[in-house]
Amino acid sequence: MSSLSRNAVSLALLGVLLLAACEREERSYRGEPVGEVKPGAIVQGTLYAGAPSPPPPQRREYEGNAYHVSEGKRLFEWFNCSGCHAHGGGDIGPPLMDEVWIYGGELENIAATIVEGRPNGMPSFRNKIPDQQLWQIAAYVRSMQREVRKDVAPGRDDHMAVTPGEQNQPVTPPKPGGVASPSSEGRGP
Amino acid sequence: MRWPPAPWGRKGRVLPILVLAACSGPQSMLDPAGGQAARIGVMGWILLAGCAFVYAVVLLWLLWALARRHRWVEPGGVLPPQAGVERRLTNGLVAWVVGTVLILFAFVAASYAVDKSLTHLANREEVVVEVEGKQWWWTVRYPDDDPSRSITTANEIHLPVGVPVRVKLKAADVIHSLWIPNLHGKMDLIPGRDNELFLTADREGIFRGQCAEFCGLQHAHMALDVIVHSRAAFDAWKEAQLAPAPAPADEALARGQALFLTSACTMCHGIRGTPASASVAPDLTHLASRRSIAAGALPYNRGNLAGWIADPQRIKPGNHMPLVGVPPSDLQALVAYLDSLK
Amino acid sequence: MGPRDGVSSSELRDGPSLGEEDTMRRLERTWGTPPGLWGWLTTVDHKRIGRRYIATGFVFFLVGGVLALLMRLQLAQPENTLVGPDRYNQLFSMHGTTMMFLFAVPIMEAMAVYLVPLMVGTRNIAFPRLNAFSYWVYLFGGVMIVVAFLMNTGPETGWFSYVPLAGPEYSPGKRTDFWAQMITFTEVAALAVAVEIIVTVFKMRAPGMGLNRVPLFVWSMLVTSFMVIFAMPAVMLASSFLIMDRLVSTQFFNPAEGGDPLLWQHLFWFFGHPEVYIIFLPALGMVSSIVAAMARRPVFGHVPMVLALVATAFLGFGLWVHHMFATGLPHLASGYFTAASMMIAIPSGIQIFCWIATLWDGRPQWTVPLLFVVGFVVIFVLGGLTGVMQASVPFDLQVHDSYFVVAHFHYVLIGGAVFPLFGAFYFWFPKITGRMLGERLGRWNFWLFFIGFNVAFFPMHLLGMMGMPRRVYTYPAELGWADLNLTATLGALLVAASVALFLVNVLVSLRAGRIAGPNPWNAGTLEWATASPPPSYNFAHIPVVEGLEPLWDKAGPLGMVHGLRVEEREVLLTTVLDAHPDLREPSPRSTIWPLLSALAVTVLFIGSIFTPWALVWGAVPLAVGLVGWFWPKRRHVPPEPVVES
Amino acid sequence: MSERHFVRDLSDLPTHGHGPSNLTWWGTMGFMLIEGFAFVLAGFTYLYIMMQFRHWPPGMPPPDLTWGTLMTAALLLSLVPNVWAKRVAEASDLRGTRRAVLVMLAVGLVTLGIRGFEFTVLNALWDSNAYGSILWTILGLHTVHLLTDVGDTAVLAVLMFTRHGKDPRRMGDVTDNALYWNFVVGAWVPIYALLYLVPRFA
Repeated sequence: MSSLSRNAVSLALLGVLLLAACEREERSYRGEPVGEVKPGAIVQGTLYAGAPSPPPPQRREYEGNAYHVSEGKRLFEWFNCSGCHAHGGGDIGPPLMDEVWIYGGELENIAATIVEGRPNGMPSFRNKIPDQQLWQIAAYVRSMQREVRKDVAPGRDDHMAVTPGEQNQPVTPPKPGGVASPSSEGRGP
Repeated sequence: MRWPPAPWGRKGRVLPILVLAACSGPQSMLDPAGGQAARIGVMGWILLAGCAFVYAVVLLWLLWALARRHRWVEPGGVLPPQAGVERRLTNGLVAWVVGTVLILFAFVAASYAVDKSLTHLANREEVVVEVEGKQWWWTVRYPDDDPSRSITTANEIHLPVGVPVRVKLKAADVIHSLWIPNLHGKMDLIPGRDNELFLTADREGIFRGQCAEFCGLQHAHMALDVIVHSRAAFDAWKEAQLAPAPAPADEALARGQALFLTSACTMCHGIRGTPASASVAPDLTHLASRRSIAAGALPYNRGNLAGWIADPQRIKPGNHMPLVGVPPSDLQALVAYLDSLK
Repeated sequence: MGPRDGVSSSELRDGPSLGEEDTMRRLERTWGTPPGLWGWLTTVDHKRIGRRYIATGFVFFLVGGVLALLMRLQLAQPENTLVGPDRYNQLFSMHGTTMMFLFAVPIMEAMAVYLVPLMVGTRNIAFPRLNAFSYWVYLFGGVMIVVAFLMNTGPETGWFSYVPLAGPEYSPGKRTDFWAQMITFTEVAALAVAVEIIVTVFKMRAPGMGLNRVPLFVWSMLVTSFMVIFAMPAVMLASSFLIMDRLVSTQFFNPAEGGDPLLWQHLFWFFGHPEVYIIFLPALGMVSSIVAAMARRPVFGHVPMVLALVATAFLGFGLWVHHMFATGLPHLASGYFTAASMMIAIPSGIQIFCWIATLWDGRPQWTVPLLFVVGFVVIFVLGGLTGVMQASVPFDLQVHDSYFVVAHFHYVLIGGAVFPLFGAFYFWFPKITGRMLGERLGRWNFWLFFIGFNVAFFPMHLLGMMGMPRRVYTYPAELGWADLNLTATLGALLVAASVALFLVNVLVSLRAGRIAGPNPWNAGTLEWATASPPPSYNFAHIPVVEGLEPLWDKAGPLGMVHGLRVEEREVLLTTVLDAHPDLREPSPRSTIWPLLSALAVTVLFIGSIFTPWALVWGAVPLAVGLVGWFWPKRRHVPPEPVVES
Repeated sequence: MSERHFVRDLSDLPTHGHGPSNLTWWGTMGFMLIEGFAFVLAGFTYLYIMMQFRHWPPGMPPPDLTWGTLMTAALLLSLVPNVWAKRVAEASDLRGTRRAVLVMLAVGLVTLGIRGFEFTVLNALWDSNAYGSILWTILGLHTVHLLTDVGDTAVLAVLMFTRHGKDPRRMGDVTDNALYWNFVVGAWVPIYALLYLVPRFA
């Protein structure tokens, strides 16, 4: 009996592992969002928006999926987000890899920021970015600060090594500037 | 000195075409339409003839060896090698090796000669084309010293007939390979490296090229059209491409343009002559003059264009054009506008 | 007959003073594997491990075959939607990976693990625990990649995983990391077996089997093992670079930081081309064994055959660049590689000549193994010739990465390796199981395979020349490729039917096959000198070899040496060149440590897919496993007095 | 009973040997061949990457000489006790072997310590650029070999002081371990030249 339950437990654990893997690896291109939580409808987040419960399905679907996060990374470059946010390090726009979120750091808050735009320069992308792409970019932004699982976050780029890849991003805020190697930053005590 | 037109260029093709009539086509190395492909074709036939001969010899000898019933052996018995036969076989082996070496030598010589003749065709270009491979389409540029006379289009190469062309090859993301079998063999497009390919088309026609290096989800749908026309037609095409997109002629088209400019389209696509200037997706300035959409995935027509915009992920799953969700009412106007971009 | 007076039982030796049945009973007790699951997990008997190695390899062959069938069904008609691009890319990546890394190389080594110790006349393979370890590592690596595939984490960038497509930016998630670690698993296993085989061949041959009397199959495995040693480090290095690029942001393949995507290609093909010969040379050895037995005479030209093997191995390392002709390398280099690639036809031609000459001078016995050998010659020579065609740079620029290449290498690999392998199955099945495989089903098996294979793959030559590139999940109808593709799919179904028949044949023959006896083919090499299946100790007394085909060269019974212990596992070591008796070497007993070490390695490798720190904490259980492995088990045996001879 | 045709009695053969008559020696050679070739290929990779850059090392000073040179000196000097260890083991001198193995263990630990300092003065990180990547990889690869041999030496040292130490086969293990240490030293010299001297003088 006890061995049976032990087996059941280990089977369940295995199942969870397998599910996590499938979720991480799925390539879903059609973007049929589960549950219509339009970012436009989200209440603007306050500082450090508390985790809503239960978390909306997008969070697991996008933040747990390596393909979505990497697509978000591609779009981040394609839509020239780096023009202001400089690969997350911050330039004209605020840095995205630190712990500070002016308008809330949950996936929905970031999506809302992209859709609505924010004062002092962040333009509104309402109607410019389809839903799936929006969630992808938001999930990628979250990965910059290691808010998504390490086995989901993107690795290094195939261009100049500005950052060592989101999966190797330090959790603590990096020092600004400098030409030192990406990994040397944030290697604090 | 110009390389004389290949003697096999026209007549030599007759026999192969008779044999493989079904194999000619817009994307076939058996139907060469360029100096390079013709020379490689000859190399192919030389190799094929030599190899067929060797194959026949091996098979005949094998057949003889199996059919020969010259020595009797009791069940479980062993046939000891006989000195005389072994000597003859050793001589045979020596002859065999010598024969192999001779044939291989001939192959290497022929290969070298053809390679040499290909280099003769290189570096005498009158037209330069830059092709950049991207996941999963091609940017095609005709650079000009005067930047305003440079042309950018997508998934379509136009070549003047009989004119040597240098194709500069670059990759934007992963490795691709440009293969237009009727004109030449393939050459890889590798990130961080510059490659090039020299083409000389012998006759007018429409050919098809395809990516030949596996490049991800939509490797299968990464083709391009190659249109070879007369020098005059080529120049006319170039002039037409230089013009910006025509302004919307009527209100319906104007609505279509407005839809384009206010929707997600402008995040990636550019149309010269309008505020849309993004360049991460194919330039649409003269979209309606092209033969196909989505890198050869569909022939160009309004119906296909509408279907493509409505759901690009059904036609080419995984490609970078998202499901935008244009309402049906808007779709017609949008397609009408795009179709006006001749 | 009991132990002699005054001699402890551990000192007991085989020889005239110990009766044959007593000897065999004692040897069985010493060398036998304990019954039950524990015995199964702890055995170090090369035959048991070889058998399960072969069976596992064959299961992976079936897996790879099913993947191939799915691909063929998808391609049977244009614009088919049976599988989408993502699944298709995983299918062909897994197909190539499975066939190359999990089937072809391991099964060839598996045949050697079983056969080489028997052929050289010894009791077990060198380093039997390493052998067990190698099998477990291979099994766990193979299971890992199949499970990953079933969990939608299968490799998606081809068996060649070109960067940057396989790099961190374009292959998100863990799919490629699993692929890269699968490489590590299989290479560790392959390298271990290579070392075992080299040492077995060098040091454990029966007395009298000088290098000039080594059977061709053993030669081919020796040469193959050396190729493994020089080829595999390249791909292990490459896959380590890849996983480091993906996991810890090294810049090996990033052109913007001084890396180069072509570095991957050089390293991969420096392994990848020899890999083909690693698969193909053992098959040549099998063909030689079958040809000699079926033609009823020794293979003509033993020395040229051995030299051809060695030459192939050397040349095989000098032509990797012919996989890269389309990358735009300098002309001079490609010219050299054209010549080198063509040169490899010379040793292959020599071997083809020698086999046909043997058949020509002998009296071919029309058995199923011979049928497969004939099929091998017919198919392989065609594949070899298309290979010669592709050595020409201009021609290769056209056919490279087209279906012509797909046709070419299937002719070479299926014709050159799978046909001989099936011939070898029919040939050695009686030795391994004691029963013959059915002849009638065997003929059906052969003809269906032969016809199906050609129907499936010959049209691909034409498809390639008609412009069809490789690795496409679908194609447009307008290009006229549909009929040939449908034909190919039908051929693939025939091949599948043939393999199914083979399975039926195996299952039927295992129960009801004709009893084989020690030497059903009246062949001449040492593995036929013992019972079928061989006892756990292989030979009751180590035979003495006086010629190339020991069972043919001597009319009477084989000479034997004696004096090995029967109550302790002991093998005979001989000198490298002339095989003079040198040492009596203890051989390990059954042990669980190789399995435990393999499990530790598995944890380390899979852990390092997710975090580099796995190399640190994963080393702890591995160190425990290895110490347990090498910690001396046996009670202290005092050194024997060395008698001057 | 089948007829048995014995031609020679091998009871007199010895049961252990040193060097090439030892099976383990061949196994060690095999793995040294594999690992040595991996070093060779890694060296080629280093030179290949070097060809991609105009300046070498690219925009950073070469690794500081101090610790690397000390490492070279230490490894070369360690050959002396290593040869001694091999001699006493071959002579089946248990006391001498015990001492030699302990000395070699100390030597191994010292070199590991030096290696730790070496990593701190490379002046490049593995993710800076391809130069840093191959530099760290080659040094890491060699460190793995150092660690393996030190681990092996530690186990042997323990064995030597148990009852197993009296087994003459353990002496064979000691000579094989000495052989492997020679390989570790032999591999280091060209690596030192490649990593420390090439960026300075090439």
